[in-house]
Amino acid sequence: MNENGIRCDGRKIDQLRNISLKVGVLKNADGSAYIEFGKNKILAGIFGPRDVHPKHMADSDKGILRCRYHMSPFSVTERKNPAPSRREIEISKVIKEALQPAVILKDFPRTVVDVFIEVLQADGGSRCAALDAASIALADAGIPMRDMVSACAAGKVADQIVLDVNDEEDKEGQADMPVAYMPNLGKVTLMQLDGILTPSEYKKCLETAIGGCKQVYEIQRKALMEKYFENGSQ
Amino acid sequence: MNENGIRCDGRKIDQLRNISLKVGVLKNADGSAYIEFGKNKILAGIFGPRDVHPKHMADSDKGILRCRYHMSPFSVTERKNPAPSRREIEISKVIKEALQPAVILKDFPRTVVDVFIEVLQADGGSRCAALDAASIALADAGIPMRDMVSACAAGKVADQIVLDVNDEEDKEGQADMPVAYMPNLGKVTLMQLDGILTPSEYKKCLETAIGGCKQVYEIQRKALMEKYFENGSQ
Amino acid sequence: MNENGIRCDGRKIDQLRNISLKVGVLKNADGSAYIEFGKNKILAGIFGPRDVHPKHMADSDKGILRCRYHMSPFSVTERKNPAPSRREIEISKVIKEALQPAVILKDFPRTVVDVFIEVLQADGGSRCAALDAASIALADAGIPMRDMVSACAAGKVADQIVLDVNDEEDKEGQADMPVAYMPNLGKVTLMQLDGILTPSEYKKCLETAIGGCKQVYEIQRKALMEKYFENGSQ
Amino acid sequence: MTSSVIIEQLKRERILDLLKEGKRLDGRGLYDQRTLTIETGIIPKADGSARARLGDTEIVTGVKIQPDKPFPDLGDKGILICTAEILPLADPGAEPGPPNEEVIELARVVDRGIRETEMVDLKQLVLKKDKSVIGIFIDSSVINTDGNLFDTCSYASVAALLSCTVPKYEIKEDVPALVEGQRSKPPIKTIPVSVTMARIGEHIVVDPTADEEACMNARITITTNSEGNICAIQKGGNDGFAVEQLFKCAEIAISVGTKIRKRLEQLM
Amino acid sequence: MTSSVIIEQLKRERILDLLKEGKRLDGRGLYDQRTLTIETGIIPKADGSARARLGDTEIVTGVKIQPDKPFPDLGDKGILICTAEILPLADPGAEPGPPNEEVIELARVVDRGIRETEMVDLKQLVLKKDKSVIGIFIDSSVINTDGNLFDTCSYASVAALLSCTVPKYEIKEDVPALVEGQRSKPPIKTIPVSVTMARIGEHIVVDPTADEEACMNARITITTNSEGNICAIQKGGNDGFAVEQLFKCAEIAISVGTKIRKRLEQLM
Amino acid sequence: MTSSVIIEQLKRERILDLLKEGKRLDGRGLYDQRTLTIETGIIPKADGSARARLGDTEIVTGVKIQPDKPFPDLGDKGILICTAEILPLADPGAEPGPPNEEVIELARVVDRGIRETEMVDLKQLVLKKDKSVIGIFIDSSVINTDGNLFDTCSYASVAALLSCTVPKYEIKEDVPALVEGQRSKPPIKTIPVSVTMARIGEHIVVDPTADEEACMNARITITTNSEGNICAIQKGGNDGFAVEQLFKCAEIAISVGTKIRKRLEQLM
Repeated sequence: MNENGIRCDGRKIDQLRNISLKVGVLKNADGSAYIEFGKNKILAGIFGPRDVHPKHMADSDKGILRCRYHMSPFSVTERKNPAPSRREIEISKVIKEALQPAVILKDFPRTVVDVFIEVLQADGGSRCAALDAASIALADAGIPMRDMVSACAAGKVADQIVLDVNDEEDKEGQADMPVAYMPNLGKVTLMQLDGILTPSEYKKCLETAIGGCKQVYEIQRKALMEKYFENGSQ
Repeated sequence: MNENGIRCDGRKIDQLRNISLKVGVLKNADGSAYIEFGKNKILAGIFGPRDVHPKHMADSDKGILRCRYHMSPFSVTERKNPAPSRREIEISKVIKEALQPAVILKDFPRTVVDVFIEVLQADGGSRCAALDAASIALADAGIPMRDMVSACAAGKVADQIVLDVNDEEDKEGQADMPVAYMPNLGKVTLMQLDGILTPSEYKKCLETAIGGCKQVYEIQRKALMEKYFENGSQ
Repeated sequence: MNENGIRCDGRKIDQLRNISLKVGVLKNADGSAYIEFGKNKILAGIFGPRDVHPKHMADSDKGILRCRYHMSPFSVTERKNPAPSRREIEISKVIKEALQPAVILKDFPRTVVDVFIEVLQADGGSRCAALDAASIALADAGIPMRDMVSACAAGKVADQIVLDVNDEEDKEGQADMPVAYMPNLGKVTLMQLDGILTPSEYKKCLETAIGGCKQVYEIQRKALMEKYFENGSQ
Repeated sequence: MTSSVIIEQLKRERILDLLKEGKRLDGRGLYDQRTLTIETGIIPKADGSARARLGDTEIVTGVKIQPDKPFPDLGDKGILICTAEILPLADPGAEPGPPNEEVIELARVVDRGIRETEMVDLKQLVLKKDKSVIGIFIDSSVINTDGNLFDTCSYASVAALLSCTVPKYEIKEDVPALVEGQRSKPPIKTIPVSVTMARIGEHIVVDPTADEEACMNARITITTNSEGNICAIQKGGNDGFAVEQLFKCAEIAISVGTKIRKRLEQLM
Repeated sequence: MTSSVIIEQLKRERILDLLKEGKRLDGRGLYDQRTLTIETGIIPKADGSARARLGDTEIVTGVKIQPDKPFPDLGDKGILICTAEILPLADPGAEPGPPNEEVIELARVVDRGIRETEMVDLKQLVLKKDKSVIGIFIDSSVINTDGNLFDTCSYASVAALLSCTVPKYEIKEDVPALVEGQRSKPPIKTIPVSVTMARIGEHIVVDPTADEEACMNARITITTNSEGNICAIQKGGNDGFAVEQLFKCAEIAISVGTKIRKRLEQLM
Repeated sequence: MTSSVIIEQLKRERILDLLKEGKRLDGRGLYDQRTLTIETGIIPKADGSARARLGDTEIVTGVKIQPDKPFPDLGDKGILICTAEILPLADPGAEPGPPNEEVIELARVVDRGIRETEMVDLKQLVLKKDKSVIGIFIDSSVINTDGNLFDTCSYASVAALLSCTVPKYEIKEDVPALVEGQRSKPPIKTIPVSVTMARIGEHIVVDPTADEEACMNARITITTNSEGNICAIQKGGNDGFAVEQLFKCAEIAISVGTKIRKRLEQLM
């Protein structure tokens, strides 16, 4: 970061990377979205509510949510083995738990809603970008929702709290805190931290991330509007 | 190949390797056969029609066919890992599809016919030899059939189209085309090609392979006759 | 072994290592025991009779017994891969078969009794020590039993038949024979041998091992008494 | 469920009825492919990449190039490996997990098309004989399925390969070391083109859709090289072909292949 | 089955009723942990070991130290790997087999707590740069479950690490060789302490039991280092937290962590 | 289904009734084996091979010999590994896939019989201490099952090993290189013979068939070496043996083993 607070990719400390978000990009999925978030390129596809296989996983009281976060072998610098890594399994779990508070599945007992995420190219903050796409893909699939889930990371780079850490910053960064947020309900549904923050930095970092989530939310809304109102049926 | 068209193992260009075929060699299987085709030594055993496990694979309209082509660890020069390779899984699939048109399973809903093939020693053309054994093992098991399936490869070696490429020829060979054929119905049920052929060579190669299949068919018939008529019940 | 028949750890040839055995050590399990047998430190936990999953394993005539013998990664000198090895799978099987004659499961059709054994630290004779703990854990779980199963190894070290071979002796030892015994019914329910014994050594070794089993049986009885009578309900 | 079975049945009858008149459900002629679009360079972090769309079938392929050990007995050749995955978001029937037999067949047929035509001169990819070679990994992710994965995957893979650049490695102290900033084109010798045909009744149709595959009798994929020779074949499906049909399929594969090859040549 | 469901339901209502009065089922205050006992050296064959009990949750951790190859691009650092297994004897619902997503999360959160605080100076564990380093394997076996596996596993792992000794290795003929009888303390820089809290209704409780976890809305684990800074966080559970709750949780984690750290410091 | 259960039940009663008269269903005496046939050299591509038939149980074993790295701490010994697979064509109950506990036990018992008798002098199979040794892989494929897989598999494995020849390797530039045309006999020190007995009621029978195994109480496999000593034992089955029965079994194993050993010696 230079003396004017300009970061290695030219952004200000509270500036998001470029985000491009498109809804309804997959023909076969019940809902889908494609996001480019910095250099992240991520697809999300939704199937469901549909029958659960294997059946013993079904819940007779409500629908269940499943999530797979997966990286294509060519998505990172060194070719990635296609089998799911422990990191991918953990991220699948925290993404599922971040989306769960937003979806309303009580009217769909014995069914599953499957969230499939494919990272075609990975950059810093891929789990947040994946969540942003998955959340509007769920809306695109017509799944009843309490709120959108908007996600963005903040972190500490060169002793400053900055919004939306990219890959290059992350390597030499001091902390990275991915956050997912339901903007209308005001709830944090994903939070992780790697790195070292003082208590006051922790507060600032969380507030910065939530500020980013609110910006992302506007982009998500716009993408949905584009599909459903400007090019769409109404 | 020398100037008289004699190949490295002494055969003429349209000559099959030695084939020895025996029906009903396994006590526990419902049908079985053992083939020696050149240096190939292959067992085929049939179970079924029998209940399908897991049950969700069953078809309520007709019986299904399954096939496993497997090589013993000692069957090839370098010891083979006993777990099925991608090559074995692909060959299992094309063999199943080559046998499928010949079997009549509509009267056996919810059942499976299992074709298990074990390559004890592998030489060139092992998938064809396996098919030849599997086909008469199906007949031995009393599975209703429209036709026999007879298989044989042709290929291009030293710029000539030759029948039934062996391992040694395959290594320096220019093309190998395994073919399976239903001799009475006149249908090709398996065809693959590795290597380069001009359009006219392609035609000649296919015709040569079918010629070989017809020779194999006579051997299959004889083997069945031997079991069921000469040593048999009539 | 020195000239007075004293072994490397100070024991006489017919002397067991120190054994400490405690019943009912796990809160969640239906029955449990912890054994220290020489340097072996082993936990056994029982669940059941309970429903069988997967269901197709259930027996409609009687309850079934399952057993898992597993070693923690830190239990041996070189870190052990946590996935079950072929050795662990075999030991699980022989332990199950050693316990089976002692348990009476005919009144619990369609259920399973699960025996889970964890070796926290391994020394010579870990399968015998595991059996000793598993057997009283079954009793602790209230599973109806015909007899206790008591286990102990004997072996040949420095040309002598000795009781209860430890790890150090095993390395240079000439034979190791683990034995499990039902002391009241007088039946050997586990016997294995690695190493070379003359026919007369074989007899002596088996008798020595059974003598050890009888000593172990007294320790097992005492441990049960301690839990159920001295500290217990009566 | 029942109503969807009935719809499937009606669709199948409609496809067969139309074929009798030489027509297809989507208006194509029997030997016409669907619209093909190919974009390259879509994954900048990969050494080469492409997205191919054939109708609604869509596949993204990335090429990764890195030093590797040669296969035993093939110490004078680089490594080339094709894999494929049908992403679970591509198809309601796809399941996450290890590849099933259909996906393995897909990857292996695409692999053979590239390998048997000798598209890449693997002998130019040796760093140190028997010890160290360049490995080319061609990984395909199926994004949406609507039939004919074979050709779509083949075109995406070939396009990714044609558009890739190869980083330079040198052996230093017995270990391959990257030479920064010296990338080159891969050693391409020919362009393989895969053409897949279905037999439905006695009709041969090129580039079957998922609906057509659901009612086809058998399938054949024929790959040709730049000289118009035939280099790889895979028959599939639960029925067979008459010999004359196989002769005809080869002609079609050569003729359709020539058109596609012109498209691919522009990517070099 | 039905009766156990009813009991569960009643227990949940009772937990919520008590929380309204600031009480918990086992008599603890909201921010109190259960009794913690830690024993070290319990597995003499391991290079370090500990058993931690937090209420009825009990975990045994063993540390194994042996030479290994460094990770690519991390040739100047030793290796540190945490694993966990919920033994099937620990819990009627645990199943033998490969770790499920919950166990993977457990191991990774414990791992990050140790890694992100830089508890162990991995740079001091290099035998030969890029070739050979010391690997520290921290394997945890859950013996009995009653909620809050995260903290119990973290304390057992940290205690095992603090009490371990590192064998000495030297490079001889390019291969690491053990130097007998020269063990040293590991290079410890700070002591991470994990504190897990559950949100039940709008109440935050520290160190939830299994009964409390069954009715919690969300969970958060915050790890602090010896300087009182925050080094690792993991939110879990199927609902969220208000921002103010997250601020409060950090304060609690620092304050509870200080007490635990004093216990752990005595093990060095 | 029901009728087959009834037949099984009747067969079991018949077996027990006959045993009371000292007879067996197939006419054998209690301590008689079924007819044993052994052919060697049946897989020319393997370094050694054999087919053993004991009644209707039939197993093919192939031996592959190739250079390998030694096991850690066993750098002065070659490698010897036995595996087994019950081919799915051998038995209607066999399933393709990774070996289950019965197959693992089978392979390990055969392995121990060969290893514990020290049949092969593994110290003669070292190419370069701690670096490179000869590995002997003894892989058995069960072709048809009718009880007593242990002995059949042991005889096939021992016969394949006795009839194998070992290719010569020399270390060249730190790597083992094949020396063409210089094969030798393996370093055989003794011939292990496995004898399996079943306890049915209070009767001991040698070489049980599948029908006998279905109604046996317990099983024991005793392997002896050329000196008539006992080298490996494995008890199996869901009941136990009286001590006197185990003494008797050892006598039988030695006496039956002597006869079989003469057959095997002719293969050297």
